[in-house]
Parts: sequence; C-alpha cells; structure tokens
Amino acid sequence: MQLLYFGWIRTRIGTGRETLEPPADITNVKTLVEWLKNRGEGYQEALEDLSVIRVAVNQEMVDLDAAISPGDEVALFPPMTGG
Amino acid sequence: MQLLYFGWIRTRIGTGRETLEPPADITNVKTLVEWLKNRGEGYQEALEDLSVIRVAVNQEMVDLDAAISPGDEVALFPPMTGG
Amino acid sequence: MIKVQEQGFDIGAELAAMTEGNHSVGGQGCFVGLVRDMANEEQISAMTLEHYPGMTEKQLAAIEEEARNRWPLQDVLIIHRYGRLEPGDRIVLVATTSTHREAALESCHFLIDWLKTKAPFWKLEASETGESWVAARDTDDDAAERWAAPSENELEKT
Amino acid sequence: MIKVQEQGFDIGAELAAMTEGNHSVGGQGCFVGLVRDMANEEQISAMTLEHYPGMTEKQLAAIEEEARNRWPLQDVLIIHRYGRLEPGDRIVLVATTSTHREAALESCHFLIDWLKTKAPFWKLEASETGESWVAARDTDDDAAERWAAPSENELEKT
Repeated sequence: MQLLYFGWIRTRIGTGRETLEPPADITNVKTLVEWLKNRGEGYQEALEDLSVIRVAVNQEMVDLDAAISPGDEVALFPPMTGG
Repeated sequence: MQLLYFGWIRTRIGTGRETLEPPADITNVKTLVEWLKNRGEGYQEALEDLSVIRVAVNQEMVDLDAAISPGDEVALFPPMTGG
Repeated sequence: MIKVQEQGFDIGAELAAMTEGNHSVGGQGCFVGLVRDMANEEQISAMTLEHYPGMTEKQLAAIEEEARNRWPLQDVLIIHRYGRLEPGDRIVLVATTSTHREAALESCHFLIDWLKTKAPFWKLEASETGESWVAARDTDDDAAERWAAPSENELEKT
Repeated sequence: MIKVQEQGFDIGAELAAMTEGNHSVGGQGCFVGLVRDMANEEQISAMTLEHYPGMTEKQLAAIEEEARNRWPLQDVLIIHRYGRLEPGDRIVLVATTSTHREAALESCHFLIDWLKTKAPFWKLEASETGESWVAARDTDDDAAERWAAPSENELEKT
C-alpha cells in the first residue's frame, strides 16, 4: 500500500511517501490510521486529532470508514488550503 | 443655454449640440422639453415619450421637474447602456 | 482610476500596474466586456459607442467612489472605450484589488452592474439591415437595483 | 483548461487566448490570488505551496466541470502554481467567458471559493519566527458551502 502525507501531517511524520503492508485486519481508513499511530511518536502526533485529517484513496476524497485494499494509494492530509 | 442630445434622441433631432435661448417662462426641464417639441418634427419624434428620456443639468442627473437657468448645460438622452 | 479612451488597452499591463510594489494585495478581481457578433439574432459588423465627454468621467468617478465606500479596496480601475469597435474588441475593463477575495469579486460585479445603467454611453449597432441603437434592458436595471440598498438608503434617511 | 505549474503566468496572454477568434463572448471574469506580505500580524518572507500531483489535476478538472454544469460558460481557465513564492507573486488565476456577464462573474467567484477548500494544496509560510502551515479557515468553508446547493444535493438524492 502506498501511503502519502502532505502539509503538517507530512512534516510531523517526517516523510511524504512510504510503502507499507498493513496486517490483513486493516480494512478501512480508520483502522489504518490507528495502526499508523503505533508506528512512532511522529505518527502519534500527526494523527492524534481525526477531525483535522482528510483522506483520499486512489486520489478520491473519502470518509474515515471507507474501505481500503492492499494495492491502494492512501493519502492523509490536513484540510486543503488552495487558491 | 447649451442643449446636448445623445443616442437616438440625437439622431432624431439631427444634431448633437445647439445653443438656444428659451423664453423666460421655461424654468424647468419638463417645460423645456415641451417647448423643444414645437421646434419641428424631429424634436417631436425624439421627445414624444417622456418615460424614456433621461436628463442631466450641468452633467448631473436630474428629474423632469428640475429647475433650469439660462447658463445651464442641459443634456437629453435615452437610458444609458454602458459597460 | 478612470480612463475613458478611444484606443484599446493592455489587460496584462493594467492588472500588473495595480499590484506592482503593493504586497498587501491578496486578491484581484476583474471583468472584461467585449463586443459580441450577434444581437437579436442579427450578425453585428460594428458597434459605435457614443458618450458624454465630461459627464462620463464624473459618473465613473462617482461609481468608483461608491465601490470604495462599500468595500475595503486598495485600488479600483475602470477603463471604458468609445468610438467604433468590432466584434471581439474589448469595450470595458473593471478591476479591483483588496486584501481579501470577497471584496475584490463583489466590487467588480457591482462596478459593471452600475456602469450598465449609470455611465452615459449609448451603443449603435451596425448590421446588414442597417444601424440601430441598443435599447436599455430591464434586466440591467434589476441588476443595478440589487446593489441599491446600503448607502443610497442611508442618503434617503438623512 | 487546467494548468498546475511551478512557473508564473502571463495574465494578458492567458485572457486573450480565451477570447481570440470567438466573437460570441460578451463577458470575461477573472480572479487573481497573490501572496500577501502579512499573515497573523507577522511579516511573511516566502510561501511554499505543496500539492498532490495527480489528484490536484483531477480535483481542478472536477471543479471546472461543476462550473460548466452550473453556468453557460464558453471557456474556463484555472492556473494554480506550486513551489516557493514570494509576497507579490501570483498564486492562482481563474477566468471564465460567457455570452453574459452574470455567468462569467458568478462562476469565477464559485471557482475560487471551491479551490480554497477542495484543491489539494497546502501552504507553508516563512517568517522571521520560523515556518508555519497555513490553517484552513472556517470562513472559507462557509464560502464553499454557499455554493453547495444544486448539483451536490442532486447527487445525494440519487
């Protein structure tokens, strides 16, 4: 699974992109985020407040309960500030 | 008194500017317009419908009952179509 | 700034001049009006804009002033052409700058709506069947009226 | 048309290209967003825009599509820059053309409001006290919500 991070989520985690293979029981965004938080302090800090995390799966915006599959590109980022 | 005409009021009257000295009892725009209508067919045709005539005295928009004085610049024109 | 002129204008240069050296501008709104080739289902070959020199500048300045009173604007530009134009030619440019986008966009909308009914221009369209004056449209009056509220009502009250 | 690019853009050339040879355009609306030198009472020395390549283009195309569904537009242009910018630099240009001015102006307003909250960009501001990420603003959410009505509700219903 391709994981992408942007904005302050990227800077707190310390990388913008990584390839991970979450366990088989990680089947939606919410459980993925919980699993990621156990990967270290940076993750914990970046992902502590779910209300300010936006998620795209395969470049489409989704909710936290959206399903994910091993081959997906999952991006976690703060609310967008375009324009 | 300087009279200015624009748009189809100008083309119907046949001139864009003229200097006239209306009689002393012509003291507001409405009586001026009535007096002008007697000056010929073009004036009659140009000024027959008061509802589509706009007036500026000394380059300020005014109503038909606005007062006028001999030295004024009085402009008669159709509704504006700027922009 | 008000410019009433026969010649064309360079949009890029005009917009750049409004923001050059002023780094507090966050948003610039602009509207360009162009001569269309069709009117009332007739092909238009040219449009001649007549205006009232002297009064035009005064009216445009008053409209600019009104916009500045209503929104926190850093700059306002109105360029309005007169004379003979052809389809595709630009007639008018309005542009505003502000710290925030809302003020810039709304004020541009206001400016063009008011120009339509309050700037002393008259348009003569030429087509194969001859020349005819463009009639004022009720929808333009309505659009201008939409903005009538705040300061005009204030004036009426006093 | 969507352009996501690091380099600047020539507003005059971009706007001219939208109307060139199309004489049915009556109005062109445009909005330019610029980097301001102040934020939260701090002097800004630079702003770096990060984005999500691939998704950015998709999102901008979807926003363009939404504008075309809502208004009778002849053309839509969105240019959004990324990378390091300085105060006074232009970040974004949105422009639309239509037969009538209302559609052009409203759709520009819509485009920039939606870009603010739906385009995957994040802004890092540098000042004397260090770097900090620009927080999303509730007022931007409200502005985007204002346009939520028609087609989104239609989608929810189906």
